[in-house]
Amino acid sequence: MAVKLMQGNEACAEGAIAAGCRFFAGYPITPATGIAEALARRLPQVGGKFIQMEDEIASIAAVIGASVGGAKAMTATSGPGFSLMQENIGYAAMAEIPCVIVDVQRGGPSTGLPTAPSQGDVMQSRWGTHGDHPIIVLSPSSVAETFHLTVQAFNFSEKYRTPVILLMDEVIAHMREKVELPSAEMIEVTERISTDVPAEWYFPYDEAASDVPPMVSFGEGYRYHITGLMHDRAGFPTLRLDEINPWLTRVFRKIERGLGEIIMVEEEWTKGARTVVVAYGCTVRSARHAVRMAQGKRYKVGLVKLLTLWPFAEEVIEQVARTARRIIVPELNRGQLALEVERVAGRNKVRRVNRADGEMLTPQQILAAIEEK
Amino acid sequence: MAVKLMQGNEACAEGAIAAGCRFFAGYPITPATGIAEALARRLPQVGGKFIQMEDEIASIAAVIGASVGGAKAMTATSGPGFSLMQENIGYAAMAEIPCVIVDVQRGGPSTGLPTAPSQGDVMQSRWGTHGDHPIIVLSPSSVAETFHLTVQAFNFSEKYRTPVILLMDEVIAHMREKVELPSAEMIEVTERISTDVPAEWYFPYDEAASDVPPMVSFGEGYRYHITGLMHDRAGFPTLRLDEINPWLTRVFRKIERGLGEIIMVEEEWTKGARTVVVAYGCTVRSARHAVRMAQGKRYKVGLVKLLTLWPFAEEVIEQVARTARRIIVPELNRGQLALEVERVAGRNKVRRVNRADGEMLTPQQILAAIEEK
Amino acid sequence: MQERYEIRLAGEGGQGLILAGLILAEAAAIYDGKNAAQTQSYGPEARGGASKSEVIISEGEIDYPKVIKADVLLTLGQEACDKYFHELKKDGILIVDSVNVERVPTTRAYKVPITKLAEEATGRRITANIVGLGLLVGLTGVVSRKAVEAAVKARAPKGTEELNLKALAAGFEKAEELKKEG
Amino acid sequence: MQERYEIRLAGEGGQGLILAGLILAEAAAIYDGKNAAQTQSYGPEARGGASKSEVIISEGEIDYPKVIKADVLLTLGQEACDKYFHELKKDGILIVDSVNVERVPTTRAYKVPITKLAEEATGRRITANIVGLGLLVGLTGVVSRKAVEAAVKARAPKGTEELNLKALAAGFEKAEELKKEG
Amino acid sequence: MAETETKEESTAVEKEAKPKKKLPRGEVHVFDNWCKGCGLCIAFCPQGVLEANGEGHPVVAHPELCTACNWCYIHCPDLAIVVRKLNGAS
Amino acid sequence: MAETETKEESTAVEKEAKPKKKLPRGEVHVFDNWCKGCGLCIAFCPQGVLEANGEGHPVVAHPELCTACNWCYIHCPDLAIVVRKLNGAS
Amino acid sequence: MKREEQKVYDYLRHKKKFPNMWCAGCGIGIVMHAIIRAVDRLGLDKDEVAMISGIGCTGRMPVYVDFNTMHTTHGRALAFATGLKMVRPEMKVIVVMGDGDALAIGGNHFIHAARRNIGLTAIVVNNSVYGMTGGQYSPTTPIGGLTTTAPYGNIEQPFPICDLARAAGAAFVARSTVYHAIELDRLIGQAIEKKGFSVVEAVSYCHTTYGRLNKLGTPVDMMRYLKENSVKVRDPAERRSKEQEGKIVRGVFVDRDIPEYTELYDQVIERAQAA
Amino acid sequence: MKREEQKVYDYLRHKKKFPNMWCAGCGIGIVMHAIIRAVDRLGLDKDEVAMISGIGCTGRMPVYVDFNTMHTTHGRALAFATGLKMVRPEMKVIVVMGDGDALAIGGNHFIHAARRNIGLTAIVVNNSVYGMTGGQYSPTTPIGGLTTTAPYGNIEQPFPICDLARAAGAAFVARSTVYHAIELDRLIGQAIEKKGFSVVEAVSYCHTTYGRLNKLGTPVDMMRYLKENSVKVRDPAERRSKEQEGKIVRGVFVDRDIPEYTELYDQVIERAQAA
Ligand SMILES: Cc1ncc(C[n+]2csc(CCOP(=O)(O)OP(=O)(O)O)c2C)c(N)n1
Ligand SMILES: Cc1ncc(C[n+]2csc(CCOP(=O)(O)OP(=O)(O)O)c2C)c(N)n1
Ligand code: SF4
Ligand code: SF4
Ligand code: SF4
Ligand code: SF4
Ligand code: SF4
Ligand code: SF4
Ligand SMILES: [Mg+2]
Ligand SMILES: [Mg+2]
Repeated sequence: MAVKLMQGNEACAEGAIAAGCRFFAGYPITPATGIAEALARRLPQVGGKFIQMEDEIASIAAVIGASVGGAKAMTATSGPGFSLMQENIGYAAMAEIPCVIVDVQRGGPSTGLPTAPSQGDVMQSRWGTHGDHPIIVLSPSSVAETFHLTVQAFNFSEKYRTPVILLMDEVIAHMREKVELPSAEMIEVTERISTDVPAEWYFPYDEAASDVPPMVSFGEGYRYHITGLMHDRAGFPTLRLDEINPWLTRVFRKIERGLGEIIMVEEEWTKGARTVVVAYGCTVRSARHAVRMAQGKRYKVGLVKLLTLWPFAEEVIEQVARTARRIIVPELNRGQLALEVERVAGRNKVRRVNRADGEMLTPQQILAAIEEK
Repeated sequence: MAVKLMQGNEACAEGAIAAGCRFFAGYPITPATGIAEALARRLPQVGGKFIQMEDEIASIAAVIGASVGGAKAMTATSGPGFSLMQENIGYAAMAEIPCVIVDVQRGGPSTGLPTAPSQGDVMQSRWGTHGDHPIIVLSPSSVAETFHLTVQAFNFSEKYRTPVILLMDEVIAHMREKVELPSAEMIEVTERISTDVPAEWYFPYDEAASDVPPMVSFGEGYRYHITGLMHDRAGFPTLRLDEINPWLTRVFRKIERGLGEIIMVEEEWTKGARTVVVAYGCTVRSARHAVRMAQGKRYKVGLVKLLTLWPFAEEVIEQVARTARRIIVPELNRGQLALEVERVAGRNKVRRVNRADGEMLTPQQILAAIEEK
Repeated sequence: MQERYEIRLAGEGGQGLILAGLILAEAAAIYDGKNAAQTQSYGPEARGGASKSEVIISEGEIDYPKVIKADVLLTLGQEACDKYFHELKKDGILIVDSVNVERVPTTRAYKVPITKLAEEATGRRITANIVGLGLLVGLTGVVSRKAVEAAVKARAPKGTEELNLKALAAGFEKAEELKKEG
Repeated sequence: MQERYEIRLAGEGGQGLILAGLILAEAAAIYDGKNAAQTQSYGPEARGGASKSEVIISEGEIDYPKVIKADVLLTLGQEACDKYFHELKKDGILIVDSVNVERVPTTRAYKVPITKLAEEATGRRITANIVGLGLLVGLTGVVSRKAVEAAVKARAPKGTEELNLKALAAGFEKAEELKKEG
Repeated sequence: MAETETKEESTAVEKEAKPKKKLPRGEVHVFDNWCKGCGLCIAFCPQGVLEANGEGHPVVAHPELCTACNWCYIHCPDLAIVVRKLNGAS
Repeated sequence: MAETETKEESTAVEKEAKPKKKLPRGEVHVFDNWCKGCGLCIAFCPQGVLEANGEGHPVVAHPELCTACNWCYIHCPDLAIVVRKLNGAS
Repeated sequence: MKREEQKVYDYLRHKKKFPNMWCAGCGIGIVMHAIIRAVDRLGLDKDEVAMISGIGCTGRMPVYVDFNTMHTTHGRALAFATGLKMVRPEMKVIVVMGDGDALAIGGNHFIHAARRNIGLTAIVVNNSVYGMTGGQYSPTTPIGGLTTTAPYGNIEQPFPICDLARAAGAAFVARSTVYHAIELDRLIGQAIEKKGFSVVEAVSYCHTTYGRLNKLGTPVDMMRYLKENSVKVRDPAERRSKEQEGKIVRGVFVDRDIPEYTELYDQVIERAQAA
Repeated sequence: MKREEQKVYDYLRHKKKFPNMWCAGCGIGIVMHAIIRAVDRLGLDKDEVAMISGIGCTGRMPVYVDFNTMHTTHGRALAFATGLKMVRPEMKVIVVMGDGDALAIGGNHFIHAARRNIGLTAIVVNNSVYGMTGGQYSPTTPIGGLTTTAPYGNIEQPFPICDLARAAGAAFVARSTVYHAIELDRLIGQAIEKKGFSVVEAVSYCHTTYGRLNKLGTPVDMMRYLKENSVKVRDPAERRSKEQEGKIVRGVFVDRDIPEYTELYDQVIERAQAA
């Protein structure tokens, strides 16, 4: 266990290495560049490979290609690049190729405020690509959490054969904090489910055995087909409803069945709280500060920290809404995850606290919302 | 007034011409190609210009460039291309450049079911690009409506200096129906607000006079700056909070103030209805059929047809939720607009009817939901 | 004619069934002043021809634009016949091209060697779609003969108008014959 | 030391204030075993240096990682001084580089010719950031001298360790002097 | 001219075909299920071995003329043709 | 060598400078607010007109040597220099 | 042992996927057969061969061959393939693309893969049009050609694919046509064997779209055109001769020895681990 | 009338936007000045000039000049400019891009604009690195060069920008350096005047990132390097001489008369309206 002062971006890179990531393809963009720079140095040290591609579209494509070749693979970008990656994120979801995409959010829309923090890509991380698709989105609120959630992102990705998005923000990416890096043995690392059935029996999208069919790498003697078209269990294109519908069902079901572990939430002081603040990412920091201040003023206020943004923690919020009279959702955007909270908790319970001008929400702003009648 | 049998794609092209569109840049993709093909033929006939770009990113970029040059401009694509356009759609929102983007939805995710209908891009049309941004999304449910909504899309786009998305689907795009094309005089066409103040007084993003500042074309003697960065009233990059926040506020307010005309909804038989079906796009067709069948069986059931998907028709749905006991939301996806309906109407009132396998919802499927206890 | 009349034309890509559907819809909508909606389904991307084309004709507004249960099914191929027969109304009309369809699932079908008729009438098998259209209209009267003739003239590829009118006439002739027989 | 201590280092890009903040945070977090969070704000994209660097030091957990009201403000430039002075606590400590800052908004400031001291101590103005750091730590005792020396050694660019330690010492020296004076 | 070019093509692969004294013999098989009747094999067979049936699919009309030059095998876009070199000729 | 190249450069624009008999004269002004002290003008001025002050900004140390060759004007990345050709020299 | 002339069937997913989906007479199948012959001649193990495509008629090729196959997104095949090659440098990665796929939307990946000189074999089936979407103009459509999006005739210069590949840095660049199918398989074989980025432009046609709109006749007619309007060069230096004007020039245009990307990357790893 | 030597200030947004944001000594400002001199010499009306950029240090140039200016998205400047030029063919549209902007993410638009031969003037400020984001390797970084993402030395071949532009179809292609600023403004002037797509590669440097990492010294040192390591050719045919090895070759490499896109499009309109 090594104690280090690190930036979130560095912690992300170290988390990736610890999770077994051995391929990174990316394109520089503020404030995510630090991840690429760290991995350009670190990956070859551990026998992995780093490549800077010609753009973000090529980056995510190369990541998927590498994953098909058997490597745990990742890319990192920020808003503009994340927008460009959307088509191929859908491909990864459709073809069920594990990979991790880091989006370090900065002020948007468009080029926006490149060096300023934001949480403006929350809905995009869920809905950015065309067509319905399953996705997992995690969001860390400290440098240490960045390390752990990066490992977790790889684990979920491999376990569920799905793209996982790590949604960071500029504050967490650039902030330096103390991190206790666990030693390799202490890190739980999930490997892709493979198989050793004879090649003729192998169907890459067969639901018989499990909702997450084993995935064999290219070059291992199982010659099969991968496509972004709707496909049958062998991976070949299909237009048959009796092949499409089972696929659609399975691919969402595989995530639903895992919700228990996928949805990571930490509740603090929520028991008996009249007011609950629901926060994620860097805003957790302002929120916890505000909650502590409010507690000092004898308010009964709790905090729900969402580490998993998508799938949305419906049950937790339902639960909280049952007892709390008010739910405050602070976000560095104009109200994105608040929409889901409203949907689940009921609109009238929810109060939004937003800013999208490139500054963090201050504890005072959230405190004011807590104190409001 | 000419009566013609037309496909939705052709009606879209004719609507564009009627609205004054004189520039189209696009890249072929099923099922949107028909729009490009029609405009390749029609635009030069009316002195306009058509260009096939190297990809969808370049297409939307060229459209924005042409709009800056003063032309009413449009592009048309489908899911994969729409995903690629997201970054520059955000640019248009940020720089407040009018333009129309048609997305003819097909089965997704990824390459999916290229020739099959879908409504899988509803959330993407709202949240596809990074960062918060204002957007208007219209969705036609017949060939005739396609013509009119295309005109409307241009009108809103020019009036509010904002990208407008026309969200079509494969059914409407390829279906042939009778259209009564109004003569030119009968079509209300909105022109961009310009100005003739001296050039030194011109600020392209000045909120003094109006929420929608006048926009002068390049080459007209007003040399100003346009950027995708946060900018001040002159269009130059800024990091000042006292310039960023007014911009953010104004750019959302300009749409909010127009909600009265922007939100287009048609209610049929909703008065006193116990059950109301809320539908849009091709699903309106199945829904109305089902509603009529149900009425034949003496059910008190009404229909809300949303022509405008975003901004969401909150007030109408609130209103409906006040009297109806049940709201049915049929969609060719796994439940997208239903999320908003749930948020506004309350989750327990809403029943979703979905399919995403490339077939239309049948009237019977919706009827079954109406009849369900 | 009933309020809503559902017609399905089915076969293989390249047989011109979209064109036939379009002509039928145009005849109804433009020349007979009714309402019509024509849809089709495509093969992979847009390249291949459609495997089916559907036309709904109605005096009133047409909501659902696809066939629920067909009033008429015209099939030019075996596969299409097998696939769509069960979506024909109990008393619906089945017309098959007996040149391509060997196994007909009901005895109440009109089995007509459409491709052969086309070859005889125009020298070109490719006009089978229009012969089939003439036959269908002749047997059902879903649109007027004048209307469908006008639509053929308007929509046939330039230079092939006469040829297609001949094919259409051959279809009508055969229909008259069959009606007498029946 | 109080529970939460807020330090802001402000100046122009290129003055090395991020490095100074980082060293301070490392001294606190790694060598003194406290908690620390260091943040900064950037100019356009990532190219320019930061115009400010902030360090929060605490025995307990640090929630909000930015300065709310600074306990100490070190400024190497006039603009930064004007901009951030009002975010200093009433009894907060203001340290200014009198070489670059002419107008000082309070009489209770430590006005030290930091750049000049740097030049004298190391021959290089660029070490002003470390002189400032020594001064700040010397005046506030927010971290131990040992800790900050270790952090300088660890984080100074290769080959410049001695130089920077000298600069640090110069800062400490000046602080002693001032404390005696004050 | 068609022949010459074609032979240039075929000889490239079938070096043994060069000695002019006796043309090799071949047996050509068409797999009708895969053939789409494009007519390429019929049009370009240098020996005129193939003729079109009613659907445009090739029938082996003159089997005795086949020299196993492989043009049809190599160019059939549907991989619907195989040519067997007859032993007598090798 | 620096001079030669530079002159080649400058003569391209200042055709009148060619006649060798009398070098033209110039007056160089530095706009200090825009100057960032990169030192290019100082290093490349073929006549050594400019010298650096404490902050590295140029001061016109030898105004009499300026030939109005414009190197500094044309190469200042901050557009912080203007050179006026003195009438006497034109 | 299977007879020589039937060996191709070992490489096909013939049990399910045939007949193929291409139009009767389309040249894409001929290119596929040529690739198979080249792979077979080189004696490659099917397991070590990957075929990656983008989207288009050409893009459907991977469905039919019994390699490790991947049908990616439109234009991105080379980028996907780059990732695969990086982590599986021992594999032979063949990337098949249409002209639109490779050079319209995919143009950037094409020049960058060439620049990096990464060991992929890019086969561009150039039919001068977007076949799959029904005949729009592509970056290789001749000037004046009619397409559904150029109803008044195309006004854009076509890319000289081979020149572009050369300028971008490819190690091996060659061109032939589907008529010259044996030459094609030879060139493809050379390309696969080449260390570094290799490009083979396989000139084909699309009678269904471009052919029909421009009245170029049947596949037989279009095949005849290729036969009669191409010339072979043995020495790339003679590229600009009079005889070649307006003709399809076949041959090898670039064949140079420059270090391959994944091999260079191995050195990066060595340097990193030495440090 | 303003004195000749001060005319440049007429073209600057000097009241608000200066001093500029570039690092002290960065060559981008020199290119900007050269563009202004060229525009001035051609006597163009500022209203008819547009300057479009993507994102990067170079991309910030439009802020400073008093034309119709647009700072678009990274890599897409030429595509935006294409739309503008189509509807405003009478305008002179100057597109300024960094090497990454033009050739990494923007490479496809670059070759396609060249292929279409649309009347834009593309000025690529080649500093061999991504300046704005802090010094990552770009498609023009020399082999072996150290960058923040190539800590063990770059292993990718650089693009020969001018060759690529030629192969892609540009009408005018030239190169000079920021040291040769007068030559540069001449070439830019020729480029602006040229009907069709014109490219000027302006070789610059980034001492802040690439220079620092590779110990290349101050702007003065880097400027000196450009001066001492470039040669001028007058005839493009002599491009490969010994003397040029390892040097930056300056001069005009392509200057050909081929029809410009918007003019061709006017003919399309004529054809369409005649029909
Ligand atoms: C992002 C995206 N844009 C557009 C398309 C539609 N599309 C599919 S294939 C194709 C072009 C096919 O042309 P080409 O690459 O030349 O292949 P061919 O069909 O001619 O073999 C296009 C535009 C798509 N699938 N994805
Ligand atoms: C889509 C997208 N990806 C990445 C970036 C980040 N980015 C900004 S500028 C730049 C590269 C700058 O390099 P270059 O184009 O050579 O310009 P220079 O700064 O060197 O002048 C990058 C990668 C971005 N803004 N948008
Ligand atoms: S070439 Fe093949 S597909 Fe074409 S006709 Fe001959 S056997 Fe049939
Ligand atoms: S092998 Fe084929 S092409 Fe050659 S002669 Fe025999 S049938 Fe004809
Ligand atoms: S070249 Fe310009 S910025 Fe540089 S020192 Fe001289 S005047 Fe100052
Ligand atoms: S004009 Fe020439 S001589 Fe005069 S100061 Fe400038 S560079 Fe020196
Ligand atoms: S459309 Fe053209 S390219 Fe596609 S399969 Fe048919 S002939 Fe071949
Ligand atoms: S970072 Fe480099 S390119 Fe950017 S302004 Fe500084 S020196 Fe110029
Ligand atoms: Mg093609
Ligand atoms: Mg650069």
